[in-house]
Amino acid sequence: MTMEWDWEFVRQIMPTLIEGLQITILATILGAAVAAVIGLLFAILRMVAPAPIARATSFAVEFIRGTPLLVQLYFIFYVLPDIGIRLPALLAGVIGLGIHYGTYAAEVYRAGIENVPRGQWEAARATNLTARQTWIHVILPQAIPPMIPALANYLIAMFKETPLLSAITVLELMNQAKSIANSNYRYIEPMTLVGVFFLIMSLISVFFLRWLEERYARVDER
Amino acid sequence: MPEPIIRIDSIVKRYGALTVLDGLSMEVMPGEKLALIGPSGSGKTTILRILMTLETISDGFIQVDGEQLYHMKKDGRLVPADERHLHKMREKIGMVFQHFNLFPHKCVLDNVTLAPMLTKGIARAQAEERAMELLDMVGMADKAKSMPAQLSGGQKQRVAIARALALSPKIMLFDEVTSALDPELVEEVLNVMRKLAAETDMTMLLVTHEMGFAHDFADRVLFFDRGKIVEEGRPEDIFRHPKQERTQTFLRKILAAGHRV
Amino acid sequence: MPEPIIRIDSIVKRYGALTVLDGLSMEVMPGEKLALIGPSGSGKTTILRILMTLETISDGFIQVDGEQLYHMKKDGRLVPADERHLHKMREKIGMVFQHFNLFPHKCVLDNVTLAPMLTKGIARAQAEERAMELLDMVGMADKAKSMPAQLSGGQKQRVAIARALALSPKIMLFDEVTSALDPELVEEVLNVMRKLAAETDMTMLLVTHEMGFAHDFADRVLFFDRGKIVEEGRPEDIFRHPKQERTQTFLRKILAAGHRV
Amino acid sequence: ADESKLEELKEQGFARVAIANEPPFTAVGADGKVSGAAPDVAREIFKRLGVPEIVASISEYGAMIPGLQAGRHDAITAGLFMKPERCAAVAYSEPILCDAEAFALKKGNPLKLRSYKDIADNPDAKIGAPGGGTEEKLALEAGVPRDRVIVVPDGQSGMKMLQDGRIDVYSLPVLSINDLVSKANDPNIEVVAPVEGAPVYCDGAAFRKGDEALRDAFDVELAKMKESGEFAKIIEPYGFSAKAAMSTSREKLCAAK
Amino acid sequence: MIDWSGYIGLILEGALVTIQLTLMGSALAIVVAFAAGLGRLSRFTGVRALATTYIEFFRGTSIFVQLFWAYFVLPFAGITLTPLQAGVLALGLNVGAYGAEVVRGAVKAIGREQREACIALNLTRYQAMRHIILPQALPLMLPTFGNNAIELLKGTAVVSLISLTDMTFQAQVVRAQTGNTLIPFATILVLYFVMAWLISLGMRWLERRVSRGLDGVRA
Ligand SMILES: Nc1ncnc2c1ncn2[C@@H]1O[C@H](COP(=O)(O)OP(=O)(O)OP(=O)(O)O)[C@@H](O)[C@H]1O
Ligand SMILES: Nc1ncnc2c1ncn2[C@@H]1O[C@H](COP(=O)(O)OP(=O)(O)OP(=O)(O)O)[C@@H](O)[C@H]1O
Ligand SMILES: [Mg+2]
Ligand SMILES: [Mg+2]
Repeated sequence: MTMEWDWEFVRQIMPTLIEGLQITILATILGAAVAAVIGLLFAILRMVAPAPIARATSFAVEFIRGTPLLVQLYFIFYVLPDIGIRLPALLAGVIGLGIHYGTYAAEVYRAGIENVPRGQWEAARATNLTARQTWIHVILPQAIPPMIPALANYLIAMFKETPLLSAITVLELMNQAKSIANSNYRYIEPMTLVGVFFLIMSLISVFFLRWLEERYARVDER
Repeated sequence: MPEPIIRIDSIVKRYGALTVLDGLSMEVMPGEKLALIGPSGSGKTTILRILMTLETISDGFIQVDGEQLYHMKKDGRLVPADERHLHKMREKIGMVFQHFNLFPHKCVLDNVTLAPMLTKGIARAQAEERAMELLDMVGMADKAKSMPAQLSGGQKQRVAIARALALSPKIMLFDEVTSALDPELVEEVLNVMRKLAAETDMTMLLVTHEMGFAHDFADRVLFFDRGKIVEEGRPEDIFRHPKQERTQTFLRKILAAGHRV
Repeated sequence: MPEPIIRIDSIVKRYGALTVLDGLSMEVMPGEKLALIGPSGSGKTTILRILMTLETISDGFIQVDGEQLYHMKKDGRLVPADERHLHKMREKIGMVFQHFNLFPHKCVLDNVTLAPMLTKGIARAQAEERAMELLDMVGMADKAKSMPAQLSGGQKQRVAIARALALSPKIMLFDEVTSALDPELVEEVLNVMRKLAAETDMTMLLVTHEMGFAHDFADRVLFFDRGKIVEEGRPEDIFRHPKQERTQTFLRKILAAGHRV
Repeated sequence: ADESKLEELKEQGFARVAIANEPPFTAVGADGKVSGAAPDVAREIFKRLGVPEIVASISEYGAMIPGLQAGRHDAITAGLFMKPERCAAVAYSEPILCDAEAFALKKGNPLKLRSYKDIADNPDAKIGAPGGGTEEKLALEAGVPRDRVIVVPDGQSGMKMLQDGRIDVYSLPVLSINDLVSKANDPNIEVVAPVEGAPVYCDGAAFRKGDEALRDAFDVELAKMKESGEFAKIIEPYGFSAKAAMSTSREKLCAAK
Repeated sequence: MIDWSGYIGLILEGALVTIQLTLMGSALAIVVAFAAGLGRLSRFTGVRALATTYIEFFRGTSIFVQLFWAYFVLPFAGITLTPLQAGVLALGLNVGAYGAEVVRGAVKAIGREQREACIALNLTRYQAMRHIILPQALPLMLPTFGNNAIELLKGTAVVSLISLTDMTFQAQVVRAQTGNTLIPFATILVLYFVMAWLISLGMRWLERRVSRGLDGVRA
């Protein structure tokens, strides 16, 4: 067996890898949606809930952020069924990704809201807006745009962590590649291709991010 | 004799261990134009912020337009005001800030119409008509569609004044509205305020370091130091013949630095 | 007749499409005290920053103390200056900024001694001795061990002046050194500068909006507008009898805003 | 072939072997000591060859051959069954551990699954198997579509997924399944063994192509142990049959289709 | 009966490997973070390009791919690393790329004004960086460095995929040997959390130390 690069083999495995890539992208998008919602929930609970709940949320967030996603996935997939929660593999993966990254998103939300200058809250009060009106018309429109690049950054990070889903039997890109490697005893082509896929995707997303950063850098420069 | 529109009764304001206002009392008559002067940290901003309900008070009472500001009657007893009461009271008061605090994501016109539409339920067309009048008054009508970031400091401040006026408050508070401006831009803002003072019978409280302007603008000048009113009187008297030594020192320093009265 | 210590020869400064200085020429004699005044955006800061080599120039020549600033001789030809040449030229020039720019992680004394020790290799003991003299001169000797965050704005600016002086430059540049200060603190800084102007034969270029001070301080006043020197002359002439209309308008606005000359 | 490989191993005093995390092929004691049929045999033979120690590292099945090729291991002793493609990729010793395939499934075998073909024919049946392993291949070859072959990372996960109803059948060699089922101690799980129509497989120690000299030396000692009965003494306590290994040969297994 | 104390001992051995990986990976990450972060701010185009390429590459590809390359592909280039070395290399370079951006950001955050003051005082670039910029930038970097260290700690779980006997891998072994899923996984979750918490504590302590003086209190 040689270890030279084999284009024929590449051609042969490409369709399978692309199948895996689709799952990877799907998991990322769904995971991001879950993270966006859960993150907001975490952020709100930490900022406005009664002290005991806020503190419990803080601890949960710290715990989730301090432990590896891989182990959390094992837990969701292999331990939760013991208490009667049996999730399909992809769903378990999406929830795991979503909760894990939700803790990061929560920080972004919080920072975004805190970064709106105090003067804006005061001006809203001086013009006699209610709390609700202040949030909707003054604070959130200013807080959200600057968050977008940071959130997008986590989206990319999440994309790169999807290979962990192979541990819970989701046939995403990395799992497909390993499966190919295992049955053909060739690691170089599939693994390199996976690397190339990731690189291409993240180069695209880097440009996308730059664009986002420019677009949303500062509202008042528009 | 008319009732005072603002009656401040021995209020105390503390930040932790620091007592910023210590039993301050004062009264303001309707239509009066007041200038608050004094050294940095003396509590001038604090008193305006308390009136705007941006701070709470640690003790004392404030009555605005015949009603308690931080308290309300409930079952015949005075209890701390709730958000609804504060909301009602804020209708009477407008404030212009040192750093303008325009809403950066809204154009000039929207900055002015936002609050009337939301808080008074005025229809857009009407709100815009009134806004344009006000913008015209402050000389900003031609910039109605500009974003705040495209304006100079003086222009921003004129818009901020129009925004506060749009709610037709009975009392206007101005906190060093020119001190963040380039020297040449100061004049355009002061001109707007002179016009305003001459044309309306609104009650106005002005914190400033522009002694010349305070002199021209105010009916009465209050000199603050360390959270107390040290001296008060007509501008002629305070600026020409201050009685207190602290007032004298302060004015000497300010004048030596190149400001005229 | 002595040679000018600064000779600016038709320099051009562009930012992208915007031409900020357009063929500006001027000369400064050794020991001269110059005030640069003019409206915001007229290029006053830019000219100081160019002299301090904080900006590059798009065209033209500048000679400082008999040597080219942005160019150097190499094989008999003038070529753009390299970092070493700039380093040598910067020894002649010191600058004090509007926002002091003290090093927040070093105490007052270290702020003053750092550069002499690093750039001139002066021993700590000697550097500290000289620093204490300078701090004494600006009235800050008792705060030598304080951190910048513990000082008021006026105190910070006095330290910044001592820091610039510690390198004994031939030319000092001051860019609106009082405009970030509370009005009461302005005077203490201006006093230090008056003393400095009186005691040394250093060449000084001062950008300011304090017309009164410019008047007292300067041997010559330059009025800038849109990157050009519109008018120049002795302070008495410029402030009392400005010839150009633009100068007149500018002075009228500034004075109306409450500044005296 | 590199004749000096054995000398090298002797000199360094140990051989690096890849093992799996799959009892009874391998076992790791609570003290961290590696045992199990495959490493025990390898340890004994290397000792006889003058290499006193083996250093075993646990590896995924799929990573073993690439690891061997990348020079990370000197041999694989892990229950990696001989198959023609694998014989092409590595140099196998003579057979060591033989086993048939088995199914673990729900009590009473509700879907009546006895062969890989049965699984292919029942559109509801999902099979779990290790990625890149023999069972995955057999299932795919029998016509089970890809989306009903679930790649399971390890035996314990497979059992858990079976118990949780995520898969209907979990396939591994008989002895591995027996070990898992006995540890799970779950009355609702039963074993079908051997799977109908599935071949009996044997593993061998796998060496890198080029290390045939080492492999040959290994074979010599292996043959001696088989002869003397020491071989049976090592593997039979784990449940493997020495007879099965001795009744076949590398040549046959590598040629089998 | 299962000998739990023995198996927990196995997991603790794994924890030792995890700690080793975290410490050595962090050390490597810090070094490359400063090299690449300052490299991106260099005057020299070549240095900038090199640093940028490194950063974009390692942030662009997934840590898994990097691990697999370090472990399975590098040997074909004649570089055979032990699993520990491969793990440290991949983790260190990966987290270092993120750290580089932190270094760059913090250095840039020490505003133009401080740089200009350095020029006006005629400090050389090196002197300005060494005495003025970095001492102020460091406190800005620390919180993010702390987060990066925790990311690295969590990343070590991934090395179990290249058979490095870290904590997660040992948990897998214990699970296979005992048939119990809950105990090994719950154990390592707690252990990871404790480690992450210790990192936060340490970082906060460090932060307090280096930022002393900046808030007006003399160090
Ligand atoms: N949020 C706060 N927390 C603690 N102390 C505060 C706070 N706001 C103001 N202070 C303190 O209260 C005192 C009075 O402040 P205030 O802003 O009213 O002074 P001022 O007269 O407006 O001064 P300036 O002319 O500088 O604006 C000062 O000592 C200030 O430090
Ligand atoms: N970095 C820059 N990029 C683009 N334009 C600049 C930059 N710095 C200055 N300018 C522009 O150059 C012009 C001259 O600026 P400069 O700061 O010299 O004015 P100035 O006379 O000092 O004004 P001020 O009194 O407000 O300080 C202005 O129009 C300014 O917007
Ligand atoms: Mg104030
Ligand atoms: Mg300027």
